[in-house]
Amino acid sequence: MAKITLVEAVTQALAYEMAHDEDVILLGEDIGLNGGVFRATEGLQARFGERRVRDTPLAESMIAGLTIGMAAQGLKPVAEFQFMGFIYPAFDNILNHAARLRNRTRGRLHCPAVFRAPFGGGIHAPEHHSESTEALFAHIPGLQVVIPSSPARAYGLLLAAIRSPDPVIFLEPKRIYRLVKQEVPDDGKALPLQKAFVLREGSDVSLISWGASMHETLQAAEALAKENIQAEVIDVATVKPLDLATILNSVNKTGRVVIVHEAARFGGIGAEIAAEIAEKSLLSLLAPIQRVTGYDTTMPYFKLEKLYLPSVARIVHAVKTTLEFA
Amino acid sequence: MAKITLVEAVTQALAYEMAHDEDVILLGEDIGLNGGVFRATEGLQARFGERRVRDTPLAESMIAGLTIGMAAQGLKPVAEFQFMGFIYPAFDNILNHAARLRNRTRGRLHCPAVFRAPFGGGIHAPEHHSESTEALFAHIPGLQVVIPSSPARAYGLLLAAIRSPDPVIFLEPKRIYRLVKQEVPDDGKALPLQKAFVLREGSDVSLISWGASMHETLQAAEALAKENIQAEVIDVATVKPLDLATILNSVNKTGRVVIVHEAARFGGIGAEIAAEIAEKSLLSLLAPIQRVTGYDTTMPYFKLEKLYLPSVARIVHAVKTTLEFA
Amino acid sequence: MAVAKFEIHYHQFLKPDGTLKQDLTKELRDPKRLIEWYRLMTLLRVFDTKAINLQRVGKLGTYPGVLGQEAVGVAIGQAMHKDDVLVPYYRDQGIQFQRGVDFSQILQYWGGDERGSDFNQAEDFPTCVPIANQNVIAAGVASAIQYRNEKRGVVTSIGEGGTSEGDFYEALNAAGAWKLPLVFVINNNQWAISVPTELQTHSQTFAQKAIAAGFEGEQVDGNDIIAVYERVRLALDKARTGGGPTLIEAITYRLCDHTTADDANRYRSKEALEKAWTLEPLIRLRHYLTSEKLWDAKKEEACLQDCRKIVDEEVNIYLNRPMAPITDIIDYMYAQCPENLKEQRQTLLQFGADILGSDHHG
Amino acid sequence: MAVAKFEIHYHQFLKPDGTLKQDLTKELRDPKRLIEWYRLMTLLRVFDTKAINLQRVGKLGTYPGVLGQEAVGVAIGQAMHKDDVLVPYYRDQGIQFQRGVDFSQILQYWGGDERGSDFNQAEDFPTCVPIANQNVIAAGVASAIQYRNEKRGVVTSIGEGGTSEGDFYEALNAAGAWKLPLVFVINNNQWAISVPTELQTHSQTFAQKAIAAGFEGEQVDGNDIIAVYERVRLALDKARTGGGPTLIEAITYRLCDHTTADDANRYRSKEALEKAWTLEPLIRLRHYLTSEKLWDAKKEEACLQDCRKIVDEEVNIYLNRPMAPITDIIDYMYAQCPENLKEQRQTLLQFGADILGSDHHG
Ligand SMILES: Cc1ncc(C[n+]2csc(CCOP(=O)(O)OP(=O)(O)O)c2C)c(N)n1
Ligand SMILES: Cc1ncc(C[n+]2csc(CCOP(=O)(O)OP(=O)(O)O)c2C)c(N)n1
Ligand SMILES: [Mg+2]
Ligand SMILES: [Mg+2]
Repeated sequence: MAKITLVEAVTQALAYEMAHDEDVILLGEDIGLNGGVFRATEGLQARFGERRVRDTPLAESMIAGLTIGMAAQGLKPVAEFQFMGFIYPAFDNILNHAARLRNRTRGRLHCPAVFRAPFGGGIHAPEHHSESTEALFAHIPGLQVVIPSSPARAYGLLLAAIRSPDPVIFLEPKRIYRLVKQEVPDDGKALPLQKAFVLREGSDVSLISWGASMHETLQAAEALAKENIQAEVIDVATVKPLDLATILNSVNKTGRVVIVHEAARFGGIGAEIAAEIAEKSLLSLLAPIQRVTGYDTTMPYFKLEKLYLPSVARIVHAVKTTLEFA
Repeated sequence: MAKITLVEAVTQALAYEMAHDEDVILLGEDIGLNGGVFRATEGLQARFGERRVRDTPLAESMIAGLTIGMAAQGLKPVAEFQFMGFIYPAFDNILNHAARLRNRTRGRLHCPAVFRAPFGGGIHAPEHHSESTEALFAHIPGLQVVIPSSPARAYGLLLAAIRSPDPVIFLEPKRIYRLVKQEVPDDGKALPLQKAFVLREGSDVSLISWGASMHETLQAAEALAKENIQAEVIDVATVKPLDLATILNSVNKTGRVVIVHEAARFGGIGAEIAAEIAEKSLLSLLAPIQRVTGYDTTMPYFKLEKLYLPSVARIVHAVKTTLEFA
Repeated sequence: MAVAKFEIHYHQFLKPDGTLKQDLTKELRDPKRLIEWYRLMTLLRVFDTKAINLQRVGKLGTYPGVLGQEAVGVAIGQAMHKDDVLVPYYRDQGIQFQRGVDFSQILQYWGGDERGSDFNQAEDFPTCVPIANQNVIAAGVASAIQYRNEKRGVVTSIGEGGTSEGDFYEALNAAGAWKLPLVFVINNNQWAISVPTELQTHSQTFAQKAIAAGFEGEQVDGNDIIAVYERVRLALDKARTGGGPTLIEAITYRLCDHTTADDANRYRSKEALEKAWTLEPLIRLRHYLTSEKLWDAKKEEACLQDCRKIVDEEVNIYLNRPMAPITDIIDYMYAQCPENLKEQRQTLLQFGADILGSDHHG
Repeated sequence: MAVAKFEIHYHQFLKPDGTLKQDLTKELRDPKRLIEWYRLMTLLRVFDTKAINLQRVGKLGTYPGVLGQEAVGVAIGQAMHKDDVLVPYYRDQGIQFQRGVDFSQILQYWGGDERGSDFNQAEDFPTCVPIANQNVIAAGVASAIQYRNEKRGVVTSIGEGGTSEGDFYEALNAAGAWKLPLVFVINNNQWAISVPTELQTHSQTFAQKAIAAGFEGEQVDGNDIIAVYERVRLALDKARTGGGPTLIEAITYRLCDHTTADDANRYRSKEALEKAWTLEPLIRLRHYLTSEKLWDAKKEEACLQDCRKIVDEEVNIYLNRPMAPITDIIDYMYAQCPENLKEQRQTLLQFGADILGSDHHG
């Protein structure tokens, strides 16, 4: 079996589900002939036709509206937003309609839609192309927010997202779109939508992250291992609904926590996780929870964007801070 | 001096600043002849003319755009959104432009604008009229988010917001628009924009809230006082920037914290405050921080909305939970 | 050099005095039909009056009246087929009640109960309060119908004020680009709360907004139920048979307050209101029916009685419907309740009954 | 009954073969002016080519070329007064460089450095990457100018693909309703990345989108710098003197990739490209100037040399500009740094230098 990248796993999941379900249809800007600006839909229009892989006019609110209307009719639309920085015109429709249709109609209508967007920094992209605003969506009741950090998880979680009867914001960490390759069997097996993944076991500290930052987090864990510090590493993956049980299990074991995310710190998902831990595992905590995050600034243009992204050094430093806490 | 309500204090602040600064101009839907649906701009068009109190076409993204463009030209526009539930079409412009203009141009341009919106539940309003999504704005770097909970604070904070060289989301808790009256001297004195208010001193527990929930929080404090539990009550007021020092001072004294807010729990500002306390005052904490919040549901229609709003009973119960924690 | 030319047309059958401006089509010459329309408009008006009264006595929340706009709602309801889909705005009770939505459910919705949107017409969208996004969603519904090659049409409506929103235009543009089976109806009732059309846009008509999207827009006298019916019917036929979208601007006048929370006297002149009353849709059709000897005072009285009875029954059903279980506010958020919500559900159960107190019978 | 009629006109002075379609106005008969325009277009093309090369060798980020659209940018830059305001989209370097924005700063912006937007033309907006919201902001700028009774105009631009966004339309509508001193220019270069105009909208022209807002829209040959200049000049005059907004659709063809991150060969036919090359703006004006004996091969060579020199100098300035202090990413967020940011500033100082490593000289 050939090894594939994260973005290829996205394509593979889309193709699998389209081949097996006529109701799955893709829409977005430049997703047809052009295969999407990151090639996530490469070859899909050729294979499934213009009816099922539709280039839309350039209007994100309308893309969301189309998606919601189609979903209410029982289709399973997967909309691509070219970059997360351009999803905000659709915010109103996602918040007011996609997230509410089921509750508003007491289950008469619902919204089995996926809103995909590449996100995050680190690829030297122009202004607005590098944001990480998952917290904005995760705060909205009725949504699910899913972020894969490996090809296999991208495949399994995207299948789950498409099959979910409720709307999913599916955020793809584009910095790692092509960073690693993995064998991903095209078996149509979905992963669960409220399950965090323990990527590495350890007893000294819990490192909690998601998306592209998983990679620095894992690197930090390796660096720490060399100093005989055993970090447990958790990929949250489904930012919402959050698998708190897995997180608390780990914290109860280690007593020390570092949360890592690329998004701005204030009001980021790191805060929610820290608040839950502080409430539910206070007595297990041996040291203050550390958050290693983007600063509370606009994502810098690419010359200085590295400063913004949580670095291995910052993570390691935070771990040591928790370990040194007496 | 006559006593005035919170909404009258808003009008008074607007009038004061318009009278003293030609650059202040108001815009929004139905704010002219109609004086705004809550009458916050009552009489202002008659007094200052149609040039300075402008009814706009019905388009929130455009209202935000107008506001930003005017602000960049050195005016001090104050835009009214009729209800917070209708601000989302403007989200893109607020996030991508208002919040970023200064940083993007390295200070060449900036955005001295105020975006006002009545928010929160409890007035038996139709669907979409009762939201509390301050966390969405507070997560956006470059914004300030201000929420008054008394006539005097409404007056002083709105003056500060208009005078601020940076954009302010000014959220008015409409449930308490007319709940209490206070003497508010029309002296043009602004309040600081990074300062929480200690409304009641106490040594047993810190109750932290903002907006309309301040009232249930204060009522809870009174109920507790009858049982000899002395609660310190803090009105956060400027949700962003957050006056963490005042909060930590209190927590270090009491060791117990209950945070109360109407917004949905997951990813609410309560999480950020709890995370900061758990990081910076961990050793002072005698019990887990409790959050009494709206549920992670869409704001229910009014028949059941009371269920959603943090009640005195829930607050009192949370306080007792922290006190009983051993 | 002129590279493109456009015209906007205005349609009317019944003049304000109730005489015909043009001959009726064969289909419309059926007197039973016109009488039924008159009855439906009356029913709607009776309901509307009742709803406003319910609000005044504290038994309903804020409610948007349709006084003066009855012809538009009834005509659309009549022109639509059962399997067409309606994606309404918030002042469309006049369409909804003809599509199997009980008056009691309409009241329930405006009475602050989500169950009011769990109605029989399974595919119709619920009332949409945020302005204009119903239009882009309707484009999605129409896309699904097109995708499945079904011969069904979609109707979506909006107020004239709402046409200033970007979503309205995005929907028009999508409908044009994709040739969607979609009929847009603009309810031009002259007011967006307190804002008159002159402040809303500089376009001479609202119909011409369709030109921006490259398809037909037209005006119709919205006080003339025959004209509205005819134009919507034609537009729906066109939509169902692959002819693409149409925009219809129906011109009326909002004779009531914006909602029960509004006081139009603050901004609306008495003269304008008086003039508008001379144009309203019921009198006009009554004139016509009377002149054709199809209607008289006795029939009118019987009709009114009948309508009041229907409405009263519905009001009773509304007032006596038991409260929803309190956990409803959580149980419909997701198909499967996530863990954190399960925890919150416990809190809700613990405090809920006390909070609602004695007024709750869930 | 037709209640409104509209026409869209197309404007051209220079035919593709470089001959005149209509006589030049007196103002335009000045040969120095046309020569200067030719030089500016050449300069822009030289710059553009250079920028793309810089990107290819890793010294610039993603960059959007303007090949084929030089006439539009230069004409607008020429028609604007110094104290007018530009609220551009992201492909407007052709306007910006005439308004006091150094090429080195344009490079700096696309080189990932915010300081590129801290330029001399104090009131002009920076490059706007999110599509269409520049237009509503421009309406705000125009409102401020109107509020102060100043005789200044605002120009805001957008691609033809961007016209599908709601904000574009909301801006048109506001401009019409408030009669704002605002000129909208649509750069119709036939492509929105890979999406051709047929998929973008069903409207025959983009100019007619102004009809929705009740003011004039017109088409101009965007490869004809004389026509673009003339139409923008007239529109700006109108704007400055209280005549309200105008929408100008300038028709060109994007001869380059969408940006350096794009490969147009995936979706664009060779034939279409070849045909477009026969229409492009520089050849056309050169033909005219040559036929008028105002230009020849020697002048062309000298002009090219001159332009290359200017551009090379600017590139040098760009490449040698020291990095910004790392704390810049925090220090411009607010006029006064809030407490939590002060704390974060410490973290930044602690880790910043290490993170950037040796490539940082700030
Ligand atoms: C996006 C949005 N903005 C504002 C409002 C508040 N609002 C409710 S109705 C209304 C006026 C609408 O006027 P129009 O579109 O003409 O419809 P009408 O009510 O006259 O039928 C406004 C501003 C809203 N519901 N949604
Ligand atoms: C709101 C938004 N959506 C999507 C994008 C991504 N994007 C950048 S350019 C582009 C195509 C724009 O085409 P057009 O408006 O015709 O302008 P052109 O680039 O051809 O000059 C797209 C989709 C964006 N920048 N902003
Ligand atoms: Mg109206
Ligand atoms: Mg284009």
